[in-house]
Amino acid sequence: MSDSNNAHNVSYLDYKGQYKGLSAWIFSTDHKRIGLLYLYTMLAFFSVGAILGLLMKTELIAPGATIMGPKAYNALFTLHGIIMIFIIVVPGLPAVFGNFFLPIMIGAKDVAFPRLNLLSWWLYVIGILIVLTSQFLGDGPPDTGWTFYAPYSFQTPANVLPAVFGAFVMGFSSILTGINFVVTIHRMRAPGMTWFKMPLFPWTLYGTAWIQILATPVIGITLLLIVAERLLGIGIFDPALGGDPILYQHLFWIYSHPAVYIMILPGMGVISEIIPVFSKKTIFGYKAIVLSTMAIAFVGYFVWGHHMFTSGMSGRALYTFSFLTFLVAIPSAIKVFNWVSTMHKGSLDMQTPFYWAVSFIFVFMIGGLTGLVLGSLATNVHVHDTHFVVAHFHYIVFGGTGYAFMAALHYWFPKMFGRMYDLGWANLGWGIFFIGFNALYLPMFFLGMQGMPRRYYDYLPDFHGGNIISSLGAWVMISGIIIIFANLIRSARHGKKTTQKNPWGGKTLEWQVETPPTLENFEEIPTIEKGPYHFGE
Amino acid sequence: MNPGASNFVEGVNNAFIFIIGISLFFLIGITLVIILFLYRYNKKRHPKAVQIEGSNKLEVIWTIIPLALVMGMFYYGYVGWKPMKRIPDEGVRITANARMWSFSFTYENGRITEKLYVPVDTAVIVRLNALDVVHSLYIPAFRVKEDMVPGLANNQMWFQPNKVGNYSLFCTEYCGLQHSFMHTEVVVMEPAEFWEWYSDTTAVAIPIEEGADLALLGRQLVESKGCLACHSLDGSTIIGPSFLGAWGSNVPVVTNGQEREVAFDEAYVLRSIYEPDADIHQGYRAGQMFSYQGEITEQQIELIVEFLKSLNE
Amino acid sequence: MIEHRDDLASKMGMWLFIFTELLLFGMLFVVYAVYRSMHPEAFKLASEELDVVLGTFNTVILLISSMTVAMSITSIQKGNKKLAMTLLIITLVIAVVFLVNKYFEWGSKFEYGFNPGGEELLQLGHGTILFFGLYFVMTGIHAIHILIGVGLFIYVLLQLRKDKIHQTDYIWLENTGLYWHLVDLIWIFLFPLLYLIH
Amino acid sequence: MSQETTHIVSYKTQIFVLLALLVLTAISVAITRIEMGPFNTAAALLIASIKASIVLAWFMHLKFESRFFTVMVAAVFILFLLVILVTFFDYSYR
Ligand code: HEA
Ligand code: HEA
Ligand code: HEC
Ligand code: CUA
Ligand SMILES: [Cu+2]
Repeated sequence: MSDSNNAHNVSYLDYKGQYKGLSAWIFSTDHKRIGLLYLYTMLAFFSVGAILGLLMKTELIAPGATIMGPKAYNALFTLHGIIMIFIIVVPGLPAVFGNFFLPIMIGAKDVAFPRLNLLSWWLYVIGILIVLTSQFLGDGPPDTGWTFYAPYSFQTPANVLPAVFGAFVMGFSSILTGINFVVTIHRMRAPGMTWFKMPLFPWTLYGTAWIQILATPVIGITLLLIVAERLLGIGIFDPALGGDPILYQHLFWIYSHPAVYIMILPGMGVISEIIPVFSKKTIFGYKAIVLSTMAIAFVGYFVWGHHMFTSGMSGRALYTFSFLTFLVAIPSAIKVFNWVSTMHKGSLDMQTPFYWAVSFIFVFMIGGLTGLVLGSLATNVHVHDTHFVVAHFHYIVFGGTGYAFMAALHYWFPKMFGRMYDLGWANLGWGIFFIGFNALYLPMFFLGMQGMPRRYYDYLPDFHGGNIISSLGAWVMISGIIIIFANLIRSARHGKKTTQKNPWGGKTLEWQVETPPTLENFEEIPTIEKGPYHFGE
Repeated sequence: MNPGASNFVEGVNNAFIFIIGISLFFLIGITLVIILFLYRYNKKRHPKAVQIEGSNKLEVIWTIIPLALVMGMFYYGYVGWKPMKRIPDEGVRITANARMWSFSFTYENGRITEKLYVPVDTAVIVRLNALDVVHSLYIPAFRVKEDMVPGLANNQMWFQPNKVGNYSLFCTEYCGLQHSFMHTEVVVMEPAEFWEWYSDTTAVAIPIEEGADLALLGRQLVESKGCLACHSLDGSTIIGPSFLGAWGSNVPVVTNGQEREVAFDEAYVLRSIYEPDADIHQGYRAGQMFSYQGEITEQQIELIVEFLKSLNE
Repeated sequence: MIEHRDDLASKMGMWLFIFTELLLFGMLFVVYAVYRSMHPEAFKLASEELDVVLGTFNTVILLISSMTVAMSITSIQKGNKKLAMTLLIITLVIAVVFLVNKYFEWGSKFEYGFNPGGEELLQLGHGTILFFGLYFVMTGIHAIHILIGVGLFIYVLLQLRKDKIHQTDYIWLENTGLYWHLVDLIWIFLFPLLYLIH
Repeated sequence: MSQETTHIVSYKTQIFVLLALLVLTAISVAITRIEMGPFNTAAALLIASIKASIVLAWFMHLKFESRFFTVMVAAVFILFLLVILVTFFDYSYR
């Protein structure tokens, strides 16, 4: 092995292995390269999903047909939902930043099963391709919404099968990532890194990985049953054959509610990393944050019924689920309080990642608190399946996971690419984005309370006002996002080179390795003595 | 917020006020604290951070207080919701039928309407049926919503309107192509007016005056029953075959697995409406159109036939 | 890059995978429990249509095969490659016999028109349709797992022959064994729930 | 990783395990022939659970692995039972 290609001192970006060119990436088992593969795939589909969202908002700017018919609109929100949920936010943070930083943060050279890791990415891409075929083959794009509710999902002539099957394959990919992470965390922590000396981002990945392992098979079998129902005519959920459509909803949400915590937990982990670093202060209540993570993962498994408050379930089930839903809100509240307390008496360094983190707390609070409105029986009956729900989940999925993603991207960018982005543009992009975001989604709460149902291509004139503001907000936000990504993409290729190991003054292990990291991450595996956030000296 | 018009409005609104009030308190409070910190502990003003590991006392406090508050929210939600499930024994009973993509309401005396007519200050009990897929009946002004699930027996909702007027009624469970057009109105009337309307069964049989334009009546019927959601009048295919030029043609169909041709005549139209799956137009799917038996009378089918004929002119 | 080997990690990975499988079948059991609670009588009657003798036979051979895999691990641990391979071949044969039995069992159902969407079946009540729907889905997915098991056994046998699996490195065999026991485990519950309701 | 903790299960034990499983199978077939109302299902499930535990403990070596595995398996089963329980909050009270 020539010296310039030594695994210990060559950056993972420059390392030349067995393959050349593109193959050096798509066949690489290096966790860092796999992380970037996910990042690029997600960016591509994220732009598709965002454009679909924008088209929907443009359609909704006025009642009646504006730029499309109902068929197109239904196909749009279905594809938008599938892309955003199954392709972006469910794999999202674990697949990109988890892959890249989990091994480094716990002092390992790679994940436990590198080849399985590559397989996950391949399955993910294959799943995406299968989903995409649904758009072009057969009897038109699927029009069921991302929830595939029975019996509509097997009565519609549209091409539902590939979408369902693609989601199934992606679920497999998600399970493999989860297995990989749990084993990595159990077996590969650096010497001295006890469970309670592990940083919080790995902790949240650990909780997430368990949900991925224990919840994803549920959606797997549910989707398979739809396939069996459509393809073979086996009656499982079809009321004409005695099936119970509500049982389908149970199965769907047994996965999909825990899935929302798959989306948010890693985001909370990112925020728990960023806040102490930019406050120059150890995190407040480390153990409380860890425990609340595990509590969310566990209790979150038993609240699925809050999506079905008007489905015709028994009354007793309704108030049980409502009660459990309120319990699961508490650990999130604990986290918010701890983050804010971390800032108390800190020495706050206002940089782009910190802007994202602080605005995360704000929008997450709005999303979470409106979740409480949804969790309460009386109010849910009124706002269920209205734009209030749409606003809630955009605030918390997009505002939570999306903001955390942007925060992570701006925080770890210099480490990942060995280049720095332009701070001025980044902050400007954030500002425009933040304003547009609130203009886009805030009016939806009021529309929902007024009674505008979701998945409505057309609406009564009463709802016009809020929709105008909301649609304009979408355009403002998209200008912000263009600035942000233009800045990042340009900087990844032409930005100022940096080899500074620790630009923000972080204390976790990823800030002690080379920038960008070498192929093997560590020349020598470090031994850990202190907790992860020791800012005092 | 939508101004309310039923007995549930108060309970639901109270829950809203309680939850949103507390939420706003925390949202505004925490946001102000963050802004204060951003200012007060900015690097410039506070160059050296003070290290604080945490405080068990605080953790307990901010577990207990929110816990107590959310229990309050649960309670208000429960109290506002409970009466919705306590269906009274006495009241006006109406059966709501949902299908892609229209509602129809059947009264105890057999009257069938497309709008929901109810008397003010009287309990109304609605039995919810769905023929094809899941729909949901939502009246924002009454704060009620319940899914209409095919195959689910004994699914009911009730309410007591307390203000005369017309209110929107939506389908809020996504049910396919024309889901967003599946809405109608509730008409709340003075009891006297309502009972007069109720017993006025003349409307059940359409009074066909001498010389009335039968085709036009047929057209109105086809429009109001929602047929046009699936059948176009311009030759294009939506979900079912177009009505344009259909009359008198020979239709290739599949009957019990056998392919054959039938003439598109009065008998065929009747069969198509009452037993749509008996003859399946080739290239279309069974199970899309559901029978209108009991919803469209034979007399009305005659009008539809007149209308279909008129399309050939 | 240095390949590092951590058998405990591999085994842990396999167990986690087994958990996902358990939950996958677990949800089918939820569906089963719900529908059975709705149609207890129909489920009972429909269950009587199934062939208990055949079912019991399959249960017995599957249990035996579970033992033979477990024994083949013991023999490889003791360094007896030949015995390990023989035991695995026995397991493989049993797996195939199980599938052949399933084929005939399904075949006879199809003959009577009890296949999904079959004419006879649709004449019967909702409970019966649901029972047979579940029967085909559950045993079908289980059979797919057996098929995958057959593939794994063939792979492991080849590796054994090439001495890639040997006394100190037999994690592939061990994990395949775990997988096979999972298949058995599921059958242990499927059998009484489908065949033995009275 | 070192192999020193490996426990080798003897052939004899395995034959005994199999015999136990076969006997339990016979019992469960026999017991469901007797009419006992709802207890039939309970008995069948109880026996199946015992069989499953035996397979887990000996064939799958749980008895000889670190405690972590046993705890996790138990947790998964409890999770599953809780899911069923919560689901039946709906179906038992419809
Ligand atoms: C990232 C994903 C995510 C997260 C984290 C959440 C979190 C929560 N969600 Fe959300 N939800 C979704 C994604 C998410 N949700 C999606 C995608 C849907 C729609 C799916 C569809 O139908 O298509 C949905 C729908 C949805 C519904 C169903 C609505 C309906 O269809 O009728 C409900 C009902 O209970 C609900 C509740 C909650 C609650 C109580 C929380 C809680 O976990 C929130 C906890 C957070 C806080 C409480 C805020 C922070 C705390 C404070 C500021 C301190 C003060 C707090 C107190 C006093 C308690 N959500
Ligand atoms: C992550 C989840 C996510 C995101 C980001 C978005 C983004 C957007 N959404 Fe989406 N939306 C959903 C999830 C999401 N949506 C879901 C699940 C549904 C329900 C579908 C259904 O009913 O079945 C829905 C439905 C939905 C509707 C409701 C349709 C209806 O019920 O009638 C509308 C209406 O306008 C809408 C609008 C938009 C718009 C304008 C955007 C965007 O155009 C905004 C533009 C995007 C940005 C400015 C980028 C932000 C950056 C990040 C998130 C991080 C980047 C990450 C990577 C690069 C990997 N969405
Ligand atoms: C949900 C969609 C849907 C609705 C609503 C609907 N139909 Fe249909 N209809 C179909 C489909 C699909 C077919 C073709 C399959 C078949 O022959 O059953 C069809 C077939 C027909 C046919 C036979 C046409 C031919 O060319 O074979 C007639 C007549 C008809 N419908 C009349 C009506 C009338 C009248 C109404 C309203 C009262 C109505 N339909 C509402 C979907 C619908
Ligand atoms: Cu009917 Cu939506
Ligand atoms: Cu939820």
